Amino acid sequence: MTGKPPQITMVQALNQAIDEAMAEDDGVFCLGEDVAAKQGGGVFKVTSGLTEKYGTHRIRATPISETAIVGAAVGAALAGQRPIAEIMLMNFVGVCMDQIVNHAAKLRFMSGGQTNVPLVIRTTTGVGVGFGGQHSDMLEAWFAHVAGIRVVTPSNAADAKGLMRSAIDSNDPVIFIENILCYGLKSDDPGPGYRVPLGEAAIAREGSDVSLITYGRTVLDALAIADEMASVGISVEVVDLRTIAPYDEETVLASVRKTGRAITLHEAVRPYGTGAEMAATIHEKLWGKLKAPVLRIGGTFSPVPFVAALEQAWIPTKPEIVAAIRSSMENG
Amino acid sequence: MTGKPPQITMVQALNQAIDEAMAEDDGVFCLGEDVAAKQGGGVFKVTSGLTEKYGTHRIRATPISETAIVGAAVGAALAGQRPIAEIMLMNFVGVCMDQIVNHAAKLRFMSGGQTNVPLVIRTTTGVGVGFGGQHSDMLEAWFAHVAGIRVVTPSNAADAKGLMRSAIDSNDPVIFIENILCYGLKSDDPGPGYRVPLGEAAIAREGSDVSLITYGRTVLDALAIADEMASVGISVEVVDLRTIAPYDEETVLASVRKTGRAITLHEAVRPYGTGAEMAATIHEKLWGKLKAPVLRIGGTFSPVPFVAALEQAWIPTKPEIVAAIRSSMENG
Amino acid sequence: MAADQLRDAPSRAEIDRATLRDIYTRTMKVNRTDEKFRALLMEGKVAVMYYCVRGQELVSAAAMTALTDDDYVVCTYRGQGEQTAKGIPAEKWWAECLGKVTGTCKGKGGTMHITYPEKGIMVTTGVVGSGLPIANGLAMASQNNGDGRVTMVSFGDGAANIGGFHEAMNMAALYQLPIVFLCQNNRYGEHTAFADHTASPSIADRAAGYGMRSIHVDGNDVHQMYNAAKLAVDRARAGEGPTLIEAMCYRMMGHFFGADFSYMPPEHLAEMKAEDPLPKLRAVMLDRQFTEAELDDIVAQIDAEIDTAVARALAADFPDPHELKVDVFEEEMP
Amino acid sequence: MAADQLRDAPSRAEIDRATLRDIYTRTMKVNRTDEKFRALLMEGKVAVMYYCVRGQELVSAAAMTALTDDDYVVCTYRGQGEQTAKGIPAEKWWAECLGKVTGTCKGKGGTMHITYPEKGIMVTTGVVGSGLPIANGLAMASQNNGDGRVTMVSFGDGAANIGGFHEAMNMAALYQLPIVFLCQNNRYGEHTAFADHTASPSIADRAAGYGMRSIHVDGNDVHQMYNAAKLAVDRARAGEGPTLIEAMCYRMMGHFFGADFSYMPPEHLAEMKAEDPLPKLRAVMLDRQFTEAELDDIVAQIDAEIDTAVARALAADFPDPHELKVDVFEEEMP
Ligand SMILES: Cc1ncc(C[n+]2csc(CCOP(=O)(O)OP(=O)(O)O)c2C)c(N)n1
Ligand SMILES: Cc1ncc(C[n+]2csc(CCOP(=O)(O)OP(=O)(O)O)c2C)c(N)n1
Ligand SMILES: [Mg+2]
Ligand SMILES: [Mg+2]
Repeated sequence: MTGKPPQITMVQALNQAIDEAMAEDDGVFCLGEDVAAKQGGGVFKVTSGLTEKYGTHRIRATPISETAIVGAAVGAALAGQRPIAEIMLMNFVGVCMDQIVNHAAKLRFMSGGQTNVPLVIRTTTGVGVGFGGQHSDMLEAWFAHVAGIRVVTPSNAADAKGLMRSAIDSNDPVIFIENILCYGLKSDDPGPGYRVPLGEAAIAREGSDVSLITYGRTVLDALAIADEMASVGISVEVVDLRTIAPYDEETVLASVRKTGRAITLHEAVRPYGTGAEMAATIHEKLWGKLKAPVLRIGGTFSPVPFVAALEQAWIPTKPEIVAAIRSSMENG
Repeated sequence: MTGKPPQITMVQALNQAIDEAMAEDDGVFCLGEDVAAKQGGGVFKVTSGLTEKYGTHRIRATPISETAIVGAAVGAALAGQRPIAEIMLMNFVGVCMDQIVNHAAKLRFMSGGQTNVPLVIRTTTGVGVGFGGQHSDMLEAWFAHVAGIRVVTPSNAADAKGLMRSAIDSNDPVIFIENILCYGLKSDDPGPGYRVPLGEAAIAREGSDVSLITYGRTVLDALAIADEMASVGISVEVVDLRTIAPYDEETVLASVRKTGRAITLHEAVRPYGTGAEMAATIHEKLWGKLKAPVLRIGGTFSPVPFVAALEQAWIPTKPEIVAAIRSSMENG
Repeated sequence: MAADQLRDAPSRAEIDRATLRDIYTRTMKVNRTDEKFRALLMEGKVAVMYYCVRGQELVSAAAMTALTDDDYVVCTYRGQGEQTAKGIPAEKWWAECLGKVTGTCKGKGGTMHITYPEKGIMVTTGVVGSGLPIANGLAMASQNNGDGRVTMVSFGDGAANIGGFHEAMNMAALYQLPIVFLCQNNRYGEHTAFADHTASPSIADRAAGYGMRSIHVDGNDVHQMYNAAKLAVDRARAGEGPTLIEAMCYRMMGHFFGADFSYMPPEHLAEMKAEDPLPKLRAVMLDRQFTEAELDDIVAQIDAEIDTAVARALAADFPDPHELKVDVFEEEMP
Repeated sequence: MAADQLRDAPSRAEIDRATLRDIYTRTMKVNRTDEKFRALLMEGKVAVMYYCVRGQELVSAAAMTALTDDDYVVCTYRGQGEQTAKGIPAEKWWAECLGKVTGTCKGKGGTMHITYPEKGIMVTTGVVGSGLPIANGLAMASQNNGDGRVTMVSFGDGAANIGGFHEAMNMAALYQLPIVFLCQNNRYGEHTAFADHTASPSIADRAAGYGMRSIHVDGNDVHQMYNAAKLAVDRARAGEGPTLIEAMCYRMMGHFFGADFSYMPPEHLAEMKAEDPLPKLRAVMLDRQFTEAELDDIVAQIDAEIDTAVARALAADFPDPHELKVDVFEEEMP
């Protein structure tokens, strides 16, 4: 074999995963604002080219009606289909939480298992593109706090493909969070049928001194910082959760058992973020075995500001993460 | 003076607080489904008798339109009024999260401080009355995770009155959570003008062995259990947060510094609940000073079931709380 | 299409005897179930939330008669009518309401969340207006896979003011979904009278704004009610898109059992009484040569069935707390 | 009121010269601001999200002319027209768009969230349709305290399909709030053409379903547009309740600056060009004996003002990160 393996971007990876699933199962269909060919295949092009293959019944461009979009996905899922609904940006879940939380997540339980809701809600978000206060939030903690729904986010293109296939396969509802800043990331093409199981974290980089537990875009920061820290003799293990909830507690605990130190890192604001759950669990389960308290890093506790000068200060910064690692290392 | 001081129920306490605020400030008004006299003064009678005094412009019965209700409250608050909006049951925030989170909470920041949103959103909820999966959730952790909004819940009638006055006074938006099962609780009437400052926890019972940190209805459980534990020689300190977010970290840490042991307790499901934030903070701030890991107790991680046989198993049970206290005492 | 072309006229066309008998049977099933529930609550034998359907029996029964077993239904907490008229076995229904493990949902759903896919009862929601968007999804599935099913979603007048109603109506019209929107206008949303929550004279008036067909009928008149349902269901099944039916009726027993209804003015109570669908339906039946005895017999059979169902449901077990770990996700919780 | 009585006819009544001059000035302010923004973006001098208003200038300008300084406005990310036409000082506006501490919101809000209460711009929202419920609240405050203000809320055709629109329309009609709903129907919601998101021919058709008055106008015709706004504003101020105005216009430059708009068919582009409001307005002005020189002078003054404002905004400072602790709650964050 000569040359490099073919590469795909995260957008292509998502597109391929959806395409493969649609080809295999007639029940898979997409709905959301601007998703069809006539509208250009989605504002981020994730559903590009699919209308041509599957028609406008299976790639449905919708009105701006998030409640109707998610509601329709819930209903179609109850009828045995596997809808993939798009909420263009994550903050807009604000207008349709009822359908997600009171319905999608609960109908299996409330029906005593007679029905289930195998839908995927794709959405995107991200701080760092100047979208301001109403278009940048990471709200995964809201969903993690709700029984009956899974929350997934990829940090690279290959995982995006594999997680999307598994999300579509899942018989439970899945919130699939994409990060705008990651859409262009490239991975080696993992090939057709590739799946990453839900609920399994990845050790994105092995290390022995401190576990940096993160997901989504901040995995990139974590890896970059781990590189740097290696050069000053601190060995950082980067845990990429991939499934945020229910998360892979076993892998997280195994990592921290090994390193004795943990830092949680996410773009979402720190208070009441997912890091709190992990920190609380690690402290409880590894009582007496930690060398330092679990530190948590998250976005600044304010709405996301518009201008880059503030936005870059808002997100977890490199110095902040490095300082946390150093502070952790000073203990024990 | 002879006889007992006059007593008021939590419903009366809330009614008095609103009445006093309306009498003092023309800008205070209520809106919500069924709140006016023609509809019987609210389904839980909290606004009973107020239409007669203040008219239907200041006690506005609304259509079933939570987005329009909260939106109107946001707009009126921007114009300098102090609306009190009612969302009949907490789960219905699902249809209006956008107005609460993307607007009420953020407009002060996004306007650079030119505007602010002094509104109160009253809502009620509670497990134990057989309302089932869509009418029983405690969702305070969602709001606690959002910058710009305060979350308050009283555990007794006097606090209800004092917190409601302070919530109405507040220049920030406040989510005010009432528990259906607490509406009938009685306190000595704290008299006119009574206020409990937002952001201040109360030591509901002093103790020296373990801090039980809770709020709302579970304060009653905590107090009852503290009584029992006293009889077997375990001294439980009960911290009633009263303001859930931003919470009184100082009082919580002071209590745990004293006892060396902490248990968080809430009706909301345990994963990603407010207890996680407190546990994570306590471990971090009191590193090396704790005698035992912080334990967390919350509702079962499932939708709330209908039948009492399941519902009573779903909520944090007495044996569960007692077991946590004993387990905590066994450490250190 | 112009607004007036989108409005169908109510029809008093004759209904064949077999169908009429069916409607009567279903109506009485709804009514006797309601009476029984209230009796049990009165006697204190059960203590659960129950949203009475007294006054709305015919609307549900006639609408369900227009559907096949396979058709989908989405209803509300006040869904006893749709549920029993669509054919949920009495014992399973009662057991669910009493929270028993033998209930449709093993006691986890309860009175506000009855589900029974075997008879097409796909969701019963407690969040006002949330059923409409979900119903669209069921209809979308049918449209996608061409299974010929029709979806009917029932909701109240109050629900017509929530955002989900609007989004669902527009989407259904846009996609020409095989769906029927059944607004049971019982003149109240909880404690609020129609005119105090809606400034237009009728909910049906809203359909034109979505380019959707509509029909406004007297829900206490069996001919108007059944013919409207039939028209809408047939249209949906033929791929000719959605219809909004507004069925005027009365909520005769307050919002839920035991709730205060002193806010309802006496004129209204008198008006309701005069329009009670049950004596009217009985008159139609007699007029069509059903005998008193025949009709009484139908009711007696229903009562017997209900009594057996209630007895069995009362005797059944409550679910085990282990059920809290089941049906949360596909896999059992640890 | 019957549906046809709720519909006002567009009016071509003459507009007095002073008002016409005012409308022209505001229209050109909107247009020159838009041109300048696009130029700066093209040159790469700024790199922010900007939602062009080319083609919709007259709608905003005429509507704002019908309001007083004290009246309230709620608009969207595509709100440059309302914002500049209502009178936000150019320098403050530009500084905000460039994220400077001298901006209306100290650079925290940005292009999608301009606020300036001094001129009644109370909220600019980025969540489609969310402005309508908030606008009701502003109007409710005016109704409560009798301050005589009118609230106008601007939104797109796409926004008319979200739940908040519906809830707000019904509530405004029910309470007869002093509010004007201005739907700028620019034929697209993001990439979706009107007919692909709405099955009825017009948004104005929906008003009757709420018992609300409405008017459907050509937003490129200064007479129709201004007279409609004036009628609705006067009505609201007189306590006669809300009006929905649907102003037909074209979004000539795609969804936001730099966005692909290949999905727009060529016929549409040609149609748009023929209806461009600017040459039409200029023709009206000339017809009313404004001279070319006079009109050019107005534009020159505007350009000068904009150039100064942009220069100052470019030179101003970015906010200090300390701003992240301010304006979250009333008290500064620790
Ligand atoms: C979103 C939401 N808001 C409020 C409620 C509380 N609530 C329950 S039933 C009801 C009245 C509904 O009226 P209508 O739609 O006319 O139905 P009906 O009860 O008359 O059958 C209300 C307000 C709810 N369940 N959901
Ligand atoms: C609730 C919500 N859904 C989706 C979006 C993404 N979005 C931003 S603008 C827009 C199109 C809005 O169209 P229209 O209301 O016609 O306004 P226009 O942009 O044409 O002025 C969409 C879908 C959003 N901001 N909010
Ligand atoms: Mg009703
Ligand atoms: Mg548009």
